[in-house]
Formats: sequence, structure tokens, C-alpha cells
Amino acid sequence: MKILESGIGELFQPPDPDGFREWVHKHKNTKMVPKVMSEQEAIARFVKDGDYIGTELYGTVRGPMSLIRELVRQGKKHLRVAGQGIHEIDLLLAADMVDALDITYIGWEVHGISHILRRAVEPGRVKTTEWSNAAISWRFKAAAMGVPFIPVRSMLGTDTLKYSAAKVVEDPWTGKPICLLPALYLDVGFIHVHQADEFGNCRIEGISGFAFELARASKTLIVSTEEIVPTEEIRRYPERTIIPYYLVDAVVLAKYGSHPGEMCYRYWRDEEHLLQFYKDSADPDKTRAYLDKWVYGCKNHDDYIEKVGIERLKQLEKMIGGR
Amino acid sequence: MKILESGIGELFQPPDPDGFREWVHKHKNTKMVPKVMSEQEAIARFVKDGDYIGTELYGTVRGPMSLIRELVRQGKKHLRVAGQGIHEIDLLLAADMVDALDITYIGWEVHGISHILRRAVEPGRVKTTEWSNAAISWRFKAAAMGVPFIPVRSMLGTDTLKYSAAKVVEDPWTGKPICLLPALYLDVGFIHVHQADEFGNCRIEGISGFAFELARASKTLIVSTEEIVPTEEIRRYPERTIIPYYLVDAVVLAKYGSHPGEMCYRYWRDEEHLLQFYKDSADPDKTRAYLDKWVYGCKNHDDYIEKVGIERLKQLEKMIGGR
Amino acid sequence: MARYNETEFLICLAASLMEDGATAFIGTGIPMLAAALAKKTHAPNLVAVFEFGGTGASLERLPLAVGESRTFHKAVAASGICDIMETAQRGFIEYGFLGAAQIDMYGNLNTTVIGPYWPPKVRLPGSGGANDVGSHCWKNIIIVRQHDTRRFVPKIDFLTTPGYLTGPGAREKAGLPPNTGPYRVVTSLALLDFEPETKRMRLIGLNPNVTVEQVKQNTGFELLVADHLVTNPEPTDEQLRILREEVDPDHYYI
Amino acid sequence: MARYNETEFLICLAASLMEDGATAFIGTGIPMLAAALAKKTHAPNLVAVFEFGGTGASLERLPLAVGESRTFHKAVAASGICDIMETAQRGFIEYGFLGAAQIDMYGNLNTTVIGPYWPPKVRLPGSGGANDVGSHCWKNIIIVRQHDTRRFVPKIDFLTTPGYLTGPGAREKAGLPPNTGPYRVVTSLALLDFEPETKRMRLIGLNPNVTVEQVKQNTGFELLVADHLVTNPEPTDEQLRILREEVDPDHYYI
Repeated sequence: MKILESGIGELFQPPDPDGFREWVHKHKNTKMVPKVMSEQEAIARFVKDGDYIGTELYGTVRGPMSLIRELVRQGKKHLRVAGQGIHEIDLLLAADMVDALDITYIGWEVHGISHILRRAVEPGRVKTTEWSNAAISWRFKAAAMGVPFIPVRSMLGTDTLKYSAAKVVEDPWTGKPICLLPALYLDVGFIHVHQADEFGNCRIEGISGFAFELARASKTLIVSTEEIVPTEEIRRYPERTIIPYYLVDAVVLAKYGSHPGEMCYRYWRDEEHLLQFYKDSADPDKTRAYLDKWVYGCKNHDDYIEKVGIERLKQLEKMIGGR
Repeated sequence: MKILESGIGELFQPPDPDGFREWVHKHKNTKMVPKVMSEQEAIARFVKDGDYIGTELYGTVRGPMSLIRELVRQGKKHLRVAGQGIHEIDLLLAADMVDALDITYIGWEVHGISHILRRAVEPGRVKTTEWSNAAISWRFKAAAMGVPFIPVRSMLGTDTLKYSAAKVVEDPWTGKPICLLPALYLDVGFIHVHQADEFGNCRIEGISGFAFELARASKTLIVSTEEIVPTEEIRRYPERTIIPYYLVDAVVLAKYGSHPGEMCYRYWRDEEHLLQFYKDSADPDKTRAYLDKWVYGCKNHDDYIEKVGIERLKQLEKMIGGR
Repeated sequence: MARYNETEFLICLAASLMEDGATAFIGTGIPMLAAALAKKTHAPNLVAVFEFGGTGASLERLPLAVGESRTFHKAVAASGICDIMETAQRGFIEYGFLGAAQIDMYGNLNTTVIGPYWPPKVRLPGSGGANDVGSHCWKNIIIVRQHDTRRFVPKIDFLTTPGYLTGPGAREKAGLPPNTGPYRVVTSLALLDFEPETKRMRLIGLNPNVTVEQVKQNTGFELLVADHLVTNPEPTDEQLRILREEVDPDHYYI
Repeated sequence: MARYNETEFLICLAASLMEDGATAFIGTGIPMLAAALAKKTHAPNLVAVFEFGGTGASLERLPLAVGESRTFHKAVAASGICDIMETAQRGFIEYGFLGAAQIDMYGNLNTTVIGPYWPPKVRLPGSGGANDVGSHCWKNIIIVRQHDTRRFVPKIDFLTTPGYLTGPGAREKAGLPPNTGPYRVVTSLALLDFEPETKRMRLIGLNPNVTVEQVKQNTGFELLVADHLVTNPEPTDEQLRILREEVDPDHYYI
């Protein structure tokens, strides 16, 4: 099984299935114990400087924004980040908390490219390694399976592969070249869900993005939720549990936790807020002012929500599509 | 990436992702067209002698038993089968329709081993290659991903691997041995579901077994369903669709289609019927008599259901657990 | 004043390439508008697939992002990115839609950096799903709004998404699925395809009031020209009405 | 007449090995009864995991099969076999329960064939989930109802499920997860473990009225014997009542 090519990108988080198993055995609690806590406590207890972190889904769609804002407030440093996102990654980069990015896409979709990403990477301040969007999710999937790598047919023949840490090998069955992606295990994962019980059994409505994979790829998993439901409800429809309690270390109640992003069937994206941020983000001082007002200037998520204003949030609820 | 060991088992269905893609492109219809048909039509149109087939879940639990009985009635020959099951595989073996088995488990759980399997394999009539239960599902998962193989940590160090067609290689990242399983693509897959619309969008309640993977690993997929629901209902809760229509070639309405097995939240297993079959299966003549009465002796599934008797089925409905 | 602007023209041209009943991998921007327009006109059964899990959404309302709720509103399925990408990898997605900052004669695309890789002169968003779409979909349609020599270059700074790579057979040699690759390029000036033998970009249609010379002057590499050139159809009043009144009434994009 | 039969004894002994709040991979038969009994007695928070997707079922009613509805009745999650097996592969499942037709001194198990592989003298069901459980769970508990020299053999005909393979370090050398392997063997005669240095099977407890000689005579390989042997506890009246009246009132198994 010949290795035909090896990407020259730096592997920021080498795969270690045995290390993950030992960590799980030592730190994860398989007992159903209540895990509801404040975002302050969750971030303070579970995130360390230098950690490799990942978030799901992305900045304008079911993102764990209240957790990200708290992460910025607590000013964790030298983070390594799975760079798939928009607003959430911009905040971390703007606050100079990131040393390295496994990047697939950081941008504002139709609105344009990320000014903050440019200011972070073009001076050589933040290191990058390239991946496709599927590749990042498949790397989580490999970790979720508990194996060191996963074969895929993306990235072949491109600079995306050359500047990644993937390898191309000859498939022993077909003899054709195939790309192997190293599993991506997170020190801490962050996911915002529609419903969770106090033990961390979670449900997501609509598309699940890569929540299933990221939850299982995380050594520590912090979940924020729109609402906390009784465990009896979870047990009534066990097939709807996408994240079982034993994966979860903290459950943070955060209604409107995805704001300024949307939460399907609950509230629509705050397009005004997002566009204002994107406009301001072109200017370092205005970016700083945004952080001062919306992040550092808020004690916690409740404070942030008060600043956004309940009338505005009620409007956004009216604007979201139903079933 | 050294190959450390290669199983000596025969690979009955070599992986061919490109061949699968070409087949999909040529034969699958991405238009939403009605696919409701009788089990006779579905089996006659889509199953050929020599095909490699697989069924989900297994003989006493949400098995596509009405489709299997029709398959036996039509007497397809020289089948190669993913051998994970009980009653369904016993029927195919008893009717001498199988040449080769990728076997993980064929038996009657607490009741004992399969007499019919013994009569098929011990004289050397049916060839076998060994796999673990996870391995068979992971082989479907690899096919569902569209890749030729998948790395796992099962089967290592055992005769189960030696008599399989798996390979052990050195992981290029950790340097440790890891098992590679060849993807298992089915010519025809059979799944019984709780609800489907006329186009083949399917829902399953409770555990999903390996339905997600098998559906995506099948060149042709025949689905039987307890009930047909309007597409509006499917579109109202799109996250509940486990099998999208484009994977499906035939939708067969088969209420009580899993009998004598159970269908969760619908009806309980017919333990009397199952035990009688298991007892009879020890004797070739009695096995034949069972086939004559319950398979060949029934024109179709409706006829079978009539023979079972609606009173009995209503009892089984009362015996199943609720939510 | 013109009956339509350039964006509207591109949307209508892209929409015309969408086949009724086909599966199409839809990205943000023009592809979304084109898909919504196509569904409301000639292709009501178009199956829009979005990378984060939406399959077969109604597209009654225009999505603003590839993961947002309108990408799976009244969809037949709402799964996740792995399922969608694996569906493409298995060969179920006919059309892909891609954009680019740079494109070469083989339809290779750059959306990663301008200049050296690191540190770059300009850091672009990166591949996102583009590399996956370009690797797995059967026919990829590339939309480049400004057709000029800054975008149509002899050598792209970074090969983010595979076109025909170095030419005939190169995709297969790299391990990419056979018989896939770039299919059309839609630009502000023209419609282009890839000549079957050489896999090189070829001019096949001119937008209204555009000359061959103009296209050549704005293309940084030697462009093949088809024997018979068509003039790309102008949007009909009905297309424009539906686009403006039903697809994007808030003029979010147009 | 005896206060309990052999099956009841084995169920109660196996139940006593189940830890409150731990995850346990449960197979058909005695493990199911033991798990149900443990949940109704000393381990109400035992998390029963079943291979086809059930996690944390109430086990109010005894499952008859590893995939049937009672394995996920009032469960916290009902997923599929890949998710469960990958959860074990990631190291989340503490205990596994296994049976065997043959077992050797290193706890390697055979459930595939008696005689040569093909054609075999006796074709057994095959691995099923056993190989996976034996590969991935941290501590595996093996239940062998009849303790005799036909089952406890020097060399098993087929190594279906890994014990300690050829001895210390062999699992790791084969690529299996470190610090996993057989933990206890529960039989009609005794309770056994595996001596830490040599990984060889060792007698640590005798069932009531059983002698060391009896166990040795019924074991086809040289058996280590712990310095201090305990006598395995008899089922209490309360255990037997719950087992007979609540766990298996229909006497399906007992």
C-alpha cells in the first residue's frame, strides 16, 4: 500500500485514538449526573490556553455564539481552531486568541471575504493548513469512529491537498489513488442545540450539520441549548437523541444562544446586526468597538440579550419559517 | 504504509466505487416518481440469479420478511448474501438459493444455533467468509461513503480476520496496526420501514440498526413499509427521513411485513410461530413442510397474513411496548 | 435604461442550464437565485442539494446562506454534511455550481490565496465545499461574474478545486471519479465549455453585444472557439418578473 | 429441592459483577437477565448498551433479542450498530459480556466452528458482535455455563474473539486498544480472573460445594489458583424473588 503523496501542511492536532480512549476512561462520567451550569463556569472549568477547539454549525446558523462570546470574555490564548465558520471565527481572530487554523472556509458567503481573517493571516500571525469542507467533517467522523484516519476522494490532485496534512495512498483493492485524512480529535467542542435535558441528552431540529461527528470527536463537549426538557421526554423518543449524555460535560441554558445567527424553527438571523458587524470588521478600531460593546461590554448572555432587546428578538421569531 | 496481513477468505463482492458511481448515473432516477408496486413485481424486476443481496435489520426484528418470502417463492438462485440474521437467512438457505455467505452471525440467539445453517455449510455446499457484526455494518458504511475501504480496530489478532478478506496495515500516523475492511456494495438491498411515501422517502422508529448504511450501499433498494404516508408529512419533518427517495427503486406496502418478527411500537414478535419454525428446522422434511405452508403455499403477503389470522396479529399489536 | 442588469442576466443564463428533475449542488449567491428561478419556471422538479444537509427544499423563499433554514424548508430530507458529501461521492449529484477568484484553461479554480501560500498577499476564504463539489459532481458549472485577465489566468496562484488539472486523463490519474469535471463556464461576457479531446476551455456562446475579440482580450490564456457560436438568450420579461417579484423581492442579491 | 438452579446462580453471580452507573455491553441470555436483575437491585443506574442501537433502556421488561424493542424502551438514545460499536471503539463502554463454545487459558473464545474451518465439523453462529465487544470494551466478562474439558481447552479450534491472544503484550502488538481484555470468567463451577503478569486464567472463587480439584479436573489446561480463594455468594432470597417475579416472570429463560 504505497504512499503516493504527503501534504506539507502542519498537522496541528495529530490523531491519537489510544490517547483519546485513555482520556475518556479517566475523565468521562458514564453516570447520568446533572451538568447544568453557567457559560462562565463551563468555559472557566473546561477550556485551557493552547487547546484545540471546534464549533458547530457555523456563525450565522445554529452557532454556539453565547459560548464563543464568553470564551472571548475570558480571553483564552494560543487556541488552535478547526476553521469552518464566519462570525464565530472572526470574533476569536479579532480578539487575537488563535495561533493556528485548520481552515476550510472562513468568509461571509455572498457578502464577501473576511477582513479579520486577512488581518490575521496576511501578516503571518496565524498559521494555516488547508482542507475542504467535507474533509474537516470527515476528519471529525474518523475521530468519532475511534480510528486514526479515513479514506476519501476529495482534495486529490490539488494544492488543497498539497498544503494539507493528508496523504495519498494506493488503495490495496482497486489499485487507484485515494486520499487519507487524519482523524481530528478536539480538546473542546462547542455545540448549540434546540433541546437538552439536565444530563446532556440533546436534540437538534432540521439539518444536523456535523454535530453528530463533532460531539463524538470531542474530549470535552460543552453544549448550549435553547431550552432544557425533562428526561422523560427524551426517553419517550430515544431515536431523536443525537448527542447522548455521556458525551457532554456541560449544559448551558442559552435561549437565543445562536444570535445574531438563526435557529431553525425558532428565530431568524439578525441580518442588520450581522451586516453592521461585517461593515465594521473592515476597520480594526470599529472591530474593537464591536467587541467592547457586544462581548466585553456584556457580563453574560442574559446581559447580551437585554442589549439586543426582546422586541428585536420577538421580531426575529416572527421572521423564521415554520414546518 | 506496509500491509502486515491479508485475510485468506474469499472476497465475494470486491469493492468498486467507480463502478457503483457509473451504475448510479445510468440507472438511478433522481426525479421523484411513484414507485409503489407489489412484492411480486419488485422481486421479479429487480433481483437476478447470482446477485449479491443484503437484508436489514434481522429475522425477528424489523426484517423485510414479506419480501424474503416472495424471493423464495420466485426461487432466485446462486445468491451471495451478507449473512447477518436468523429467520430470513434460514429461509434462503433452506430453499437452497445461496452459494456464498459473508457471515457474521446466523443463529437463534438464546434458543440455539441454526440447524439449517449447519446443513448448508457442514457438507461444503455453501461457502463462507468471516466478519464481525460491526465489520459487516462498517463494510456497508464504507460503501455508503463511496470509498473502497474503511479502517477499524475489530478482528485484529484473530482467526475471524484470518478467514475474512480484510487486511491489516500499519497506520501512517500512529505506526500501529489497523484493520482495513473492503466496502460491501449490494446488488440488491431489502429494508422494512415504519413509513414511506410513494416516492420512497422512508422513516424508521426506534433503533435504526444499519438501515442508513445498507440503503446507501445498495445499487438497487427495495423497501417494504407498514404504511404509506403523504409526502407533505415527510416534508414537514425532513430530519426524520432516514432513506431519501432517490435511493429507492421499489416501495411495497406490507402491513405486518416483519411477521413473525416484531416491529417496534407496532406489533410484537410471534414467539410461538418462531419457536415452532426453529423446532421444525431441525428436521429437513418439517422445514420443507414449513416452506410449503407459509411460503410456497401463499400467493402473496396478503394471503400469508390471512393464514396467520388477523386475531393473532391484533394480539401481537397489544403485546408490543409503547413510547 | 437597460431592461436588466448583468447579475440578472447571469442568473437567468445559469438557470437555463438547470435540468428539470436533476440533482444540483447549490452554493450561495447566483446559484441559489438561479435554482429558485429554475424551480419557478422550466424546472419545477429540480432537486436542490445544500452542503449542510438540505435535500429537495421548496425554495419558495430565497436562502441567504448554505446552511440556513430555507435550504431545507419543506425538504424531503434534512441530514448533515457527511451524508450530503458522501451522496455526491457516491455519484448521485449531477450538477455542481462553483465560483472562483482565478480560473485557468482547464477549469481549475482558486479561492484560497492570491500570491504565495503563506503568508499570502490576499487570504481568500478557502475551499469550503468547492473542492468536494468539483471532485464529485458529474457536471460542474462555474460562474465568474467579471470576465477579465485578472480572473482568467494562464496559471492560478493556488489550485483549490480541480478542473481537468493538467489535461485529458489527469483527473483519473489523480484518483478522482472518472467522467466528471467542469462542464460550463458562465461569465459576464460569454458561455464556455471544455473541448472534449483537449479538455481546454472553449467559447461556445456570446452574451448580447459581445464580440469574440472582446472575450479573447479579456482571457489570459489561449481560448478555443467553437465553429458555430450562439448568442446567449436575453432574459424574458417573464423570467425577470419572477426573479424580481418572487425570487428576490427584497432585492437582497439583485 | 434446591433453593435455586444453576442458571439462577449464574445470573445472580454475573449481576453481582455489574457496577452501578457503569456502561455495559449486553448480549442475549444470561447477561440480559443479570443486567435487569442488577438494575432492580444494587445497580439501578447501570447503563445497558445493546449492539443494534439501544442505550440506557429501563429494562423493566426482559428483552428476548439484542435488537428488539425492549432494548431501547425508555432509553436515552436509540441509534444504530455503527454508532454503538464506534462508541465502544472510542472507549466509552466499560464492561462487555461474552459467551463461548470453547475458551483457552488466555480467554480467547471460539463461537465459529468445531473442527476445521471449512467445511467444518460443526458450524456455530459466528462472531456476531462478540469479536467487537472483546476488542473494544475495557473489561470483558465471559460466561460459560458448563465448565468442562470440552469447553476449557488447551487450543481452541477457531479464535473468534480475542482474549489475551498469546499472552502479555499480544493484544497491543496486534493493534487492539491497550489495557483492555478479559476480566472475569463466570462458570457453573467457579469465578476466574486473569493473573496480571502472565495474563493466564486463574481461579479466584469457588461456587458453593465445589472443590479446587473439581475445577482443575474440568479444565483442559493448567489453571492458576489464587492464594486466597473465596466462596462465591449464593443468591439471596430477595435476588431470587426479583429474578423470578419481576425479571423473568414468564420463565422465558429460567
